[in-house]
Amino acid sequence: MFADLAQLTISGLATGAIYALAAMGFTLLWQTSSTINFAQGEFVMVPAFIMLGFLGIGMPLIFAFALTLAASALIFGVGFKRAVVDPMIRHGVLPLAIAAMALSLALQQGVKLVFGAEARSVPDILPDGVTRIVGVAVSYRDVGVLVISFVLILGLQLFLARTLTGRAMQASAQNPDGARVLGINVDRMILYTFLANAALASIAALLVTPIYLAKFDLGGPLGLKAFCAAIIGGFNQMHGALAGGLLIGVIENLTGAYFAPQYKDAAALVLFVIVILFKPEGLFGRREERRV
Amino acid sequence: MTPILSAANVSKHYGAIRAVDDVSFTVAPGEIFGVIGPNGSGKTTLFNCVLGQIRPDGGRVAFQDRDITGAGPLALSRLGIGRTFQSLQVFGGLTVRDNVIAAAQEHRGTLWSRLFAAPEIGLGAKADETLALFELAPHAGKLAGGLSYGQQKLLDMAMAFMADPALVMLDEPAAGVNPRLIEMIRQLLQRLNRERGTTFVVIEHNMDFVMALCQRIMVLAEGRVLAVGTPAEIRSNPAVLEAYLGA
Amino acid sequence: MRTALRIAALVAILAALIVAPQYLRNYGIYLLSLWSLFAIAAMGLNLTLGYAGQMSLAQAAFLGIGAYAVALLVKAGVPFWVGVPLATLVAFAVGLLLGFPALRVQHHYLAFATLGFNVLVYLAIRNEDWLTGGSMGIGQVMGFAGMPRPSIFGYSLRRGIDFYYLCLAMLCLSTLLVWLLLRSPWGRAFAALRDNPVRAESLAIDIRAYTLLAFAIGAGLAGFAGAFYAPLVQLFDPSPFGLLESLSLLLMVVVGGSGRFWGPHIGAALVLLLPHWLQALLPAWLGPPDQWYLFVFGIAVLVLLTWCPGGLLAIPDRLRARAQ
Amino acid sequence: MAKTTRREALGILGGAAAVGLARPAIAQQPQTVKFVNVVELSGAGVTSGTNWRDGIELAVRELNAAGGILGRRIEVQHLDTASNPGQARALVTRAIDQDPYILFGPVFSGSVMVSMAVAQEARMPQFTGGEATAITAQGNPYIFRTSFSQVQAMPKVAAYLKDQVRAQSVSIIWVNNDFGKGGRDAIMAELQRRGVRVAIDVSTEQNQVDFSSAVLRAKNANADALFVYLNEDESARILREIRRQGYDKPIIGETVLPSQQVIELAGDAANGIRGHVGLTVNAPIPAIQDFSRRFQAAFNRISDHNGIKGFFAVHVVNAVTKRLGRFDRQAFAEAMKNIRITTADAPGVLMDVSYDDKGNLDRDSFLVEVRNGRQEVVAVLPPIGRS
Repeated sequence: MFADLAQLTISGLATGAIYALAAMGFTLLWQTSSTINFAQGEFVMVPAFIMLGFLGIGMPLIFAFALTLAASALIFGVGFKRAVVDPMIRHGVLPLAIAAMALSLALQQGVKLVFGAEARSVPDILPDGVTRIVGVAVSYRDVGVLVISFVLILGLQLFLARTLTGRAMQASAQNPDGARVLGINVDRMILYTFLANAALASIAALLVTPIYLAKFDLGGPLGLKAFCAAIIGGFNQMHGALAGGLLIGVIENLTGAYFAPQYKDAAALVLFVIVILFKPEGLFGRREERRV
Repeated sequence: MTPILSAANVSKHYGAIRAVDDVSFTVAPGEIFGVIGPNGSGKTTLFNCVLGQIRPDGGRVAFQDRDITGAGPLALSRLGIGRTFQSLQVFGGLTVRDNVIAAAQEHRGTLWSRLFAAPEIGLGAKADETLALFELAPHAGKLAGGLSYGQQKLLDMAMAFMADPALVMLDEPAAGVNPRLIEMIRQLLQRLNRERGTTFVVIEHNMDFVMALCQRIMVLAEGRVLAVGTPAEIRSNPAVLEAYLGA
Repeated sequence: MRTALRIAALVAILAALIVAPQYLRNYGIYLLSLWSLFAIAAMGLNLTLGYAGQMSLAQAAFLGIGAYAVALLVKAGVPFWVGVPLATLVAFAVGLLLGFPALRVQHHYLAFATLGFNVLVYLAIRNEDWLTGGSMGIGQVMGFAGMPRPSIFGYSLRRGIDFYYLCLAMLCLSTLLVWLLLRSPWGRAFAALRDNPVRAESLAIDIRAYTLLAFAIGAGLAGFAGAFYAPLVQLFDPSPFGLLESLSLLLMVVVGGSGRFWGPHIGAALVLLLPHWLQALLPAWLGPPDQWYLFVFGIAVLVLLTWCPGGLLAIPDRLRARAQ
Repeated sequence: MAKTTRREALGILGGAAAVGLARPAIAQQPQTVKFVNVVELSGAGVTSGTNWRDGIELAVRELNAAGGILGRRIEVQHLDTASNPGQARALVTRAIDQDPYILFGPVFSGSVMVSMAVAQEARMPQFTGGEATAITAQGNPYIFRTSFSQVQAMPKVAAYLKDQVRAQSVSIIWVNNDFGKGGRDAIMAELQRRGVRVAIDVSTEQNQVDFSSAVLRAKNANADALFVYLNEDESARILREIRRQGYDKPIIGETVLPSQQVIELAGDAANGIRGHVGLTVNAPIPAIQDFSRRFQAAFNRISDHNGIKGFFAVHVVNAVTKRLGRFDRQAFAEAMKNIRITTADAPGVLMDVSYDDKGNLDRDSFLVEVRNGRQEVVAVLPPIGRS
C-alpha cells in the first residue's frame, strides 16, 4: 500500500516536473509582457521536430540539441516576441491570447504538413532502467527528469534573485516604468524572458518526447496542463508554477489509481476551477490588484 | 429638514494609516457641498466609503434617513444617487445617445419588461434634451470613444443626470479640463441645482472652481475634518491656510 | 441610402443562399447546413464575447448539450419540436451556471475556467455511456439509424436539401432575434457591461444579472444550434464538442469581427466553406486544400489580428482611420 | 448506376459554371474508374490510416502499371477524416458526390458506424478496415470487411489465453474510445464464456502519457496475464511503463499491440509480448513477404496489418469486377455474397479468403511473439469456419 503510493507519487512528480517546466515559461511571459501563451505546448512540440531533423542528418544528440536550442531561441524567443507579441500587446491581453491560439493552430498544421501526422520516436538522453528503493521501483528516467527540472527551476530562481540581470528582469516585470527610470533596458529584459521560455520549452521537449513521442498534436494536452499548473500555483509566482505542476502530476496519478481512471484528465481541471473560483491568485500566488 | 446625506464618525484605516478618521458631515437638500483638502487628505477614500466602493471600518452613512453604510454602488444608484468618476468613464463602444439612454434605462420597468421594451424605452426625448443641455447634440450619433477629452467629460456628467438623481457626487469634475469648459461646467451645475433642485457633493482640487461653485465647503486634512463653512469662511480660516501652505 | 444598399445586399445574399442548393450536390448542401448552424452558435458566442465582453471557451460544449439533449428527448418519445425549446432551455440553464465564475473572475481567468468546463462536459458525455453512448456515439443508445430528421406540418425534411432550408430558416430566425435583442435596452446594457462595468453599476445597471444573461443567452443559442445539428448529422459522438471546436468557434467570431453583427456569419463561412471553394478554384498542383488550409488559415488569422484585431469587418474602419 | 435526376444534372452544370463545390463527376474520361478512400490520415488513427492508404496506393499503382481494371485506369482520391467520426460522415457524403465505383475506409469503427448508412443509401459498395462487431450487424448489403471483426478475433485471443497461457484470471487495460471499448466488450464476453476471471478492467485515455497508475492497478490485481488493447502510440508508452514497473506476467495483445509501429516506438520494451494478428507481413506466406518488400521499397517502411488490408481490398475489387466483366455497383455487391477468392484466382488477395452474406470475411490468422525487436509468427490458426 505504501509502496504503491510512493510509486504513484514519484512518477506523478516526474510527470509534474515536465508540466512545471512548461508552466514556468508560461508564468515568465505573463509576468513580463502579459502574454497568455496559448501556443506553449507547440513551443515544446516544434523543437522536438527540429531536433529530429538534425538527428536525421546524422548529427549526434548533444549537437542536435544545442542547435535546436539555438533555433528555438531564435524562433520562439526573438521571432515570437517581435512578430506576434510586440505588435499585439497594445491591443490588450485577450487579442494577444487569441493570436497565440491562431499561432498554435498554424504551428500544429505546419508540422503536420511537413513531417506528417504519425508519431515518431525520439532518442532518450536519460538512462533506461529501474532501481528499487525500499520496495519501490524507481526508474532512472523519473529521477533524471525530476533532478534536471529542479536544477533548472532553482537555477532560474537564483538567477532572477541574485544576479544583476535577473533583478533587472524582475524589476522590468513588476514595474516597467520604474525600471526605465533606473536606466534598465526593459525591452531587452523582456526579450531575455522570451529566450528563457524558449530554452525551457526546448529542454522540456528533450525530456518528454522519448515518452510522449514526437507528434504534431502533442502540444495540446501538454499546454493545457501547463496552464492549469501555472494558475493553480499562482500566475505571478515562479515557484508557484513548480508546485502547481508537481501537484497536478501527483493528483492525476492518484485519481487514476484510486478514484476513476476515466476522469483522470478531469482531476487537474476540477482543482483548477476550484482554485480559480476561490483563490484566483493561486495557491502560492500574491494577490494582484485588479486593474480596471 | 432632514439632511439628504449624512455621515457620522466614518473611519477607514489601512494598517496604521488613518485614511479617514472619524469624519462627520451633513448635506442639506438642494445644497452644493464641496470637499477639499491637500493630496492624501482622505477625500477620495471618504468618497468611496460614502459611495459603497469601500466599506468603512466604523461610522454610518445615511441617504434621506436611510442607512446606506456599505451598500454597493448598484444599490446606491437605484436609490437615485448619481456620480461621476475622476478618470473618464463612458461606454466607448456605444454612441453618445446610447450612452445617455443606457444611463437611465435601468430605472424604467423591470429587467424582463426592458427586454420587450422599445429600443429607446421612452427615453429618446429626454436623451436629446440632456444632450442639448450639455452641448453634445451634434455628436449624438458618434461613438463615445471617439469624442475629445472635454466632450467625454461632459458626456460623463450628462449620464449622471439622466436618471433625475436627487444627489450627484462629482469626483474632480474640473480635472484636466480647459478654463472655458470649466466655466461652462460650473454654470451648468448651478443651473441644474437651481432649476431641478439637484444636490451636489463635489470633490475638487481647483480652488477657484470650488469657491465659485459651492455653497458650503468641508476641508479635510490627514483624514480629519479641519473646517466646514461657506467659501468666505474657509478662505479666511487660518488653519486651512496652514494646512495648504504647510503641505 | 446606405441602409437601402445594405438591405439590397442582404436580400441578394439570402436569395443566393436559397438558390445555391440547386447548383450543389449533397456535400455542398451539407456544408451550407453546417454553416447555418455554426453561424448560430458563433452568434451566441459573439453575444457573450463581442457584445458583453465575457470570454468563453466553452461554446462547443453547449452545442453538444443541445445536440445530446434533443437526441435523448426524442429517444424518450418527446416530439422533436418540443425537444428543441427544451434543449435550448437546458443549454440556457447550464450557461447561467457557467456565468457564476464570471462574476468572480475576468478575462484570461474566465477563459481558463470556461475551458475547464468544456473539458469536463466532454469527459462527462464520453464517460457516461449508459446515457450518451460514450465514445461509440449516440447510435449506441438510439440505434444506428441515429437521430431522425423531423417533419414540419407533415412534410418530411429527410432529404438534405429540405433540411438545409430548415437550417437556413433557423439562421434567419436567430439572426433576427439577436438583432432585436441587441437593439433592445438589454443590448445596450451588454455593451455597457463590456465597455465599463464599474461605470455601468453606478448607473443602476445590474452587472451580475447581465453577465449571467450574456452567458446564458450565448449558451442558449449554441444549444439551439445543437438541437438542429443532431438531426443534420444524425449520428454523432463527443468529438465535435471538445476544446478544439470551441477554439474554432472563437476564431470564427474573432476573424469575422468580435462585436460586429455579421462577424459570426462571415467567420463561419471562412472556416467551413472557403476551403472547399478554394479546392475548386485553385490549380491542382497546390494539392488538396484540406491538407494545408488550416495552416494557411492559422497564419492568416495571426496576420489579420496583428494588423487589425477587430477582425475582417473592422478593416474598412481601419482603412478610413489610416486615410485620415 | 444511379439515375441522374434533373437536380443533379443542374448541379453539375451549375457547379462547373459557378460555385465549384460540385466538381464534374460523371464527366470523367471513360477509360478511368474512380475510387475514393475516406480514412484516418491524422489524429489517433493516423498509423492505421496511413498504412491503409499506402496499401491502396501500392495496389493501384501496380494494377495501373498492368493495365488497370478491365482496361480502365484507376483514379484514387484520399480524404482525411482526422479520426473524427463526424468528419468521416461528411466526407463519405462528399465522396459519394464524386460518384466513385467503390468507397474505401474508414478504418476506425466509430467512423464507419456513423458513415456507412450514407453509403448504403447511395448503394455504394464500401470496404472498411473497421473491426467493430456492429458494422456487419446492421443488415447493410454494401459493407465489406477487410479483416476480422472483434467478435471473430477475440475468441481466438480468449482461447489462447485460456489454453496456451493457462491464465485463470486476466487484467485488461483498454483505451476509452470506440476502438478500445468495442474490443474490451468483446474480450470480456469471451473470457467470461470460457470461465476466465477478469481481475481488473482499467480504462485509459487516448493521448494518455503517464500510464503508471493504470499499470500499477493491473499489477496489483495479480492476475495470471495482462491483455492490452490500446492504439499504437499509447501501446508503446504503456509497454515502457510495464517494463519499468518490472511486471513479469505474460502480456497479450490483439493486432495493434504486437504491430510494427508499436515495436518501433517501444523499442526493447516490446520484447516478449504475444498476441493474435489477423494479418502480418511476417506471415510464412511468400506472397505476403513479397508484398512487404514492394511496400517497403515504395514507402520506406514496413507495412502493418492495415497496409495489407488496403492492398487486399483493392485486389478483391479487381477480382470481383473481373468476374463480373463490367462496372456495376449493384451487381458487385450481390457478387460479394458468400464469395470465395483464392490466391490461384487472384494472387493480389495474398491469402485465400471467403466472405459470408453479411460482409464478414474468414481466413487464416496468426499467433505472434515479439523477439529481439521483431515480430515472429509462432503459429498459424485456421479460419474460424474450419476451426
